[in-house]
Amino acid sequence: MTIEALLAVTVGVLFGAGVYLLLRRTVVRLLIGLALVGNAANLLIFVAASLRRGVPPIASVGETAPPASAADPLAQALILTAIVISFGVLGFALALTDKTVQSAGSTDLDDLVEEDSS
Amino acid sequence: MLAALGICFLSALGLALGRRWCSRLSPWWVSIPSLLVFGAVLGVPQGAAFRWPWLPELGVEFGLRADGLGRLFALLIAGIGVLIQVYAAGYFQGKASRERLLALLLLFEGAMLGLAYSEHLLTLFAFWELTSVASFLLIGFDHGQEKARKSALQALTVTSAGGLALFAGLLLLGWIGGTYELTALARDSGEIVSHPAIGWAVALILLGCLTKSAQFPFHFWLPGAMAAPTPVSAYLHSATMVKAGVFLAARLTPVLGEAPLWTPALVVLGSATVVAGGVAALLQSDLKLVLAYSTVHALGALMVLVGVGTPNALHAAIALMCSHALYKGALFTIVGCVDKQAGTRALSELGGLARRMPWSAAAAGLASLSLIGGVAFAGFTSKELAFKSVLEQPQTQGLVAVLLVAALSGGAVALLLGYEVFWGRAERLFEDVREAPPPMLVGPLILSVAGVALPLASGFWENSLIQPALRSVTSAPSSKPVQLWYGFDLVLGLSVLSWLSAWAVYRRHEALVRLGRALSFLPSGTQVYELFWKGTLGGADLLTRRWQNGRLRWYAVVTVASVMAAPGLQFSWAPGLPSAGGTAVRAFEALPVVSVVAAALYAAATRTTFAAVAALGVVGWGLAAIYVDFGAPDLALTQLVVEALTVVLFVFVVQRIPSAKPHRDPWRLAHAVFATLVGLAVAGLAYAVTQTTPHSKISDWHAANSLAEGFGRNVVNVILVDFRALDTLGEIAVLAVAAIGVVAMYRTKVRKGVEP
Amino acid sequence: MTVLPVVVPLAWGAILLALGARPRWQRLGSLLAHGCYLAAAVGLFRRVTEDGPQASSLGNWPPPFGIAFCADALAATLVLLTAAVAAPVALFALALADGRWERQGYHALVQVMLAGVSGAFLTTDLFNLFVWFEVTLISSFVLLTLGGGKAQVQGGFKYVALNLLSSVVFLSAAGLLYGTTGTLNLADLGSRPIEPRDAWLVGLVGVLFLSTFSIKAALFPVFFWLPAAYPTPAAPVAALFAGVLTKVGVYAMLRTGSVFFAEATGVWTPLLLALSVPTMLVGVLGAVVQSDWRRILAFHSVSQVGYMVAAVGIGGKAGFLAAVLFMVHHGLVKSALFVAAGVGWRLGGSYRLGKLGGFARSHGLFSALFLILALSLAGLPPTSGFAAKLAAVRAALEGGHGWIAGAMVATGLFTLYSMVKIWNEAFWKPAPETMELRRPAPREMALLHLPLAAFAAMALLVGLGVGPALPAASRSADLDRQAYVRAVMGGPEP
Amino acid sequence: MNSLILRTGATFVMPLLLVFSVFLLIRGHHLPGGGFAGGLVAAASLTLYGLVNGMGAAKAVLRASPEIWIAGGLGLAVLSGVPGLVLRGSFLAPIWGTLGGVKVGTPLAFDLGVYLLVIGVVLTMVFALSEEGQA
Repeated sequence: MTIEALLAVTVGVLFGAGVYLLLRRTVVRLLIGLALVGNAANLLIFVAASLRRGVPPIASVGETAPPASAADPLAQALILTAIVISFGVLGFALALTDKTVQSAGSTDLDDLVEEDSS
Repeated sequence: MLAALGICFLSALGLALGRRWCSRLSPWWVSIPSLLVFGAVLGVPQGAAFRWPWLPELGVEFGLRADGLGRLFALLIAGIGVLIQVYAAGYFQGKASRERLLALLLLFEGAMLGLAYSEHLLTLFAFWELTSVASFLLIGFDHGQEKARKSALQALTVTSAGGLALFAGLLLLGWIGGTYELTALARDSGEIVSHPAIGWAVALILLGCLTKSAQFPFHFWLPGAMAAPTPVSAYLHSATMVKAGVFLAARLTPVLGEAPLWTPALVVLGSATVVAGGVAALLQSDLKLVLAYSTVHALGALMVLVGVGTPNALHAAIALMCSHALYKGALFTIVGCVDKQAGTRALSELGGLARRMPWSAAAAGLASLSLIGGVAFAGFTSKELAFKSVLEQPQTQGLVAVLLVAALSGGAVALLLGYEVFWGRAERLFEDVREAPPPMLVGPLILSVAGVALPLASGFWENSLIQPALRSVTSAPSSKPVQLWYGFDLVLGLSVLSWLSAWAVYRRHEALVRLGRALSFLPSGTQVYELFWKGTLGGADLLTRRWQNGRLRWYAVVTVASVMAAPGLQFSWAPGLPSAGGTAVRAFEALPVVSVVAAALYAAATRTTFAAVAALGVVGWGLAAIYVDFGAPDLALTQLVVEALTVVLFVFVVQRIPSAKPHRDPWRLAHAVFATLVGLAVAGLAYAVTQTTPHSKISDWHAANSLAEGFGRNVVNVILVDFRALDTLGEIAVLAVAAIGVVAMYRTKVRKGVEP
Repeated sequence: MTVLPVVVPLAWGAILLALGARPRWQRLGSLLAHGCYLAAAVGLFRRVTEDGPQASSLGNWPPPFGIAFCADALAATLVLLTAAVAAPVALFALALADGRWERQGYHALVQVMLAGVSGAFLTTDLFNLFVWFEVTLISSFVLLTLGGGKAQVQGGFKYVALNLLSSVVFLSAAGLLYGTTGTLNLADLGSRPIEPRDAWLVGLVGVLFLSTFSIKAALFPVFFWLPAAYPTPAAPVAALFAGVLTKVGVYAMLRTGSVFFAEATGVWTPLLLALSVPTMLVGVLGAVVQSDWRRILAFHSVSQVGYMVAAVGIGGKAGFLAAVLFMVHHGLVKSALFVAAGVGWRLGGSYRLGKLGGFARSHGLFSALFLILALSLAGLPPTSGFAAKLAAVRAALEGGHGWIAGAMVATGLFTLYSMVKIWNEAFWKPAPETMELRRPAPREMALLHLPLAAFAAMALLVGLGVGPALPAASRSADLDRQAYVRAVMGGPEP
Repeated sequence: MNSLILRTGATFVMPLLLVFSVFLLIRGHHLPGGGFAGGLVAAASLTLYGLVNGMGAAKAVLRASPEIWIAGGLGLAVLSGVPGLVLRGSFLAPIWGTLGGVKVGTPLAFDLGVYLLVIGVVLTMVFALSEEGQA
């Protein structure tokens, strides 16, 4: 088995588990699901941008550039940005969840049916 | 032209703004704007034109041109407009809403004048819609009453439905013809009517004309619109707006007269309207409804004549349009006088008012004589012309029957209004009833007298009004001018026949009214209309409740499924997964991967929330290990700390949340299957991407220039703070806002209800 | 120049944040900030109108390696629209402000959101677009839940959950795109050949982009978040959202589709056309059955996105012109109508039509302004709605999409019906006895009317063809891949 | 979390971690680290400190309210783009100079802004979410 296939499967499992959690009835599960799919998307970018083992994109002293075998730096920058963004958003979503539970008096998503259409 | 329109709109605005001040003025003074408009309309020379690039990017022009038809129509609108506004000012004397009514009438008058003068199809449409809006506001004038609001809505939806059809039709016509100029279109009529899409255009345009002019089967809105104050009904629903459909049909005759569907549709639906309106008129006992239905059948007759489309038929149609506007306007205003003075509109109660209201009686008598087609009245002349025009061609002779129905019904209505109300017997004596005040009498008297004066001045009528109008509709001359008397011929016989039968029907009117009540179980147009809305609203309600049902889980399933389905379409392209090989797994690498997978599955499966949160942390740390393994220490470091902080935040919240009751969840299995499918699809996608052709990436440049240009050895960091610093700027803005949000969230207490 | 509409509000956001809970200073700062933003937008618009597309690279790093901004007619028009919507809404917010939102950072959040929206309009980089989407989103999350009412929190929760899902899709799509093509710059994508073996994958990624844009734009079948969220927030917030949020999604479809994805995916245009009709109909049918002022408006927003998307799908000069014009029209008028709903709430104390009434008698000017705006939404001449509807229906008919034209026309009728419903209930119906008509001070009344009057004036000017809207829409419709690539990447004139 | 060992541990570890975070920030341009990682580590150390000693103590260490850190960080990041706009006509264009033999430039100021902001943001969230429970 290649590492590409293995990590692709991992991405799939993370997405699958995330989506499953998204659809559960408790609000916190929904957030865990969102966090999981967020992680999955990051790993997806990482896998998609080609995998290079072990060599970080850092130019060692005396060199002008990282070695050609180094990992893709841009993908890492993108993922870093994405990790931090999803952390911020998740923090807000947690606070919102807290308030939602307080307002509805329930952790059951199916109780949040303040009708959207009446 | 512009002067006329300008005076209308500006004085409407002025009246609306200065209504406090104007309310002190007498009826005569507040009618001055309408007189000015009338003067301006009189002063419009034949062929005057105006163009202004309105929406040039869309090919729309504000184009006006005063041809014969437009001038005649404008003259009717403005002339009757003056009389109606004097009348309305009298009718509403002393009421606070008088100025509002007059302002709306002026707005409406402006829209109608614009319609009459429009040369550009879309200018015409704009005014067309404006008349719908103005009439909506006028019908709903007494908006304190629910009936008025409902009727206004009904009139607006029906005419707007037609208006939208007309809109599409006009756009099609403009596209087919390559221009929206009426004159240019008429020039290319031959090519236009042979275009394959012309049938659609004709059908859509006719739909607009038919709804506006209350033709069968859309005629029901007109009687409904009688909820409007009588001056409004008199103006809109007899003299002007309802004629807009006929006017437009006449306008387009030079363009579409030869088009398929045009003649049959107009003749058949017009005839149906004559019959439906003619019969319905006789079954009513409310004077306004009698008049409304009688207007319907008159409009039907007009449509039939326009549809026949021969020069003589068009000639008759124009003559009939004039005479109908005169007598119907007069009768409506008189009904208003009667209603206001006697306090009722019920035929069964009214009678013998001639002694109390002599002037009204005189006007009603004259107008009725015109309506019944009394010799030497305008109504007679135009009716004779109509009969003659259909008789001259063998294939249209059958329409005589239709016109006879119209004449019969019209005659009976004339007898009811002109005779029964004023001379007939009634149980009540109406001792205390007085004649209407002068402003309310001027209009009916002038209109009814004009019904006699016009034929007397038949030369003026023919040469100055009808012929110019006719020339703008057809190039061929008509063979029969308007006259006072056409001699003894078959047509006169038909007239006599209609008089006699009208008399017979009139004698039986009470029986007919009873019949009308008995027939009221039949579905009326209004009921069909209401059924349509009920059905639509019911369906819409059901759809909306089912779809937007407030359940987040449903929303999420549909969203995820849609997102997954869309790329599925693309798989038809997939040439099978290519293979660019890969790197073999080393044993120790499997460890973080396995822990990530196991933790993710555990998070999904566990029933304890804390355990799920912990599993989330494990997933994060496993990912960090993977990142380290593949040369991303920055990522790993960040992921590690972020995941720890995420878990801490989760724990803060979870410990506060009351532990969930164990839910029964029938969807568990289905969701598991769904999630598995999603996971499989994403895994396939991820794998496919790793197998794409290797190629150059923009990151090669980043790696090469990081030290030289960005003075940093860590390429990732140089990208973050320099090459793509803007991403980072946006990202920290996200963080900042999220923090503000968390603080704001906790600073307020949850309240019931919606906030400002 | 091109980055000013992003940097200026962002800087103001930081300043307003630092000002803290000082309502007076916040209000003053907010007015100044809106003024600066408007100036930046007008400046950019004029520059683009006079000198053609303006491109600049952040930090002078050459595209596609750095992040490039490009303001062509389309982007500049939409930035100007955003400013034109935001400024009156800011006045309206001042009328309603009672110090509570200020303390929670309302004004700073609005600025950050404006920065996000402008960034989304101006950037040429797809990952950067993701970042601006997120900036817009998080600000909208917080704005939506300001005040913390029960309905707000619950509506907000759905909004947040669904939009986070769409963010994940966007992020994945951006990552996959980079993985398959090695670039993120839209113009770069549009100019380089795709390896034929990978074409299907690029197409697939394109469709993923389309799905995430569809969620942003509130297209059928994924518009749930919009009717759930729009009827709940504070009145100025709803007005601002209605004016700008969905436009970002439609813009992204228009931009990325015309430069790259429409061709790369093959199904882009057919999908837009196919989804536009149910979007229009389901949206408007949702609107006709509502009895809450803002719910009606919210469902309308969905149906009108259908118009815009249909126009994008029809494409060509006529279609794009219609799409842009519709965005401009809808931005102005829908914002205005939400402002009107807020005014109704301020005066009558409710958004439920059953609890309102009698405004026609008690507030003549308000009624007249509402009527103009309502008729504009329904597409009656001579308002902006007529121009927009005309452009759209005409593009559909002349493009041979009779059924779409039919759907547009039918939607127009139902739109009119539901707007008249509001009019009949809140304005014509006598005020119910339970309604307590509030009488704000004259200064507040003026502040309540001023934005409405400004919006109504703009709607009329657009509809009369006066002013920059139509020429700008027309220039925006010249969406030419080559020109865009040239503007961003540099290169010789052809 | 009241064990004495933990409390003492956290109290000692916190300054060490803070120093480490600054170290990460400074070396970030050349080696793994940078504003994000540094800020996160600093925030995490204060979180740990707060968990053990009470959030009030952590706030005291921070001195200014986290909102000020956020505003300052965002402001610094935006400001660091301005010299480029003025001198090189492009927002965020890097301007470098040498100070005491070390190359310094606006990107480093930008990174510092990120660092400050991340500390402020994380701690704001931590304080808000934890306090609610005690209130």
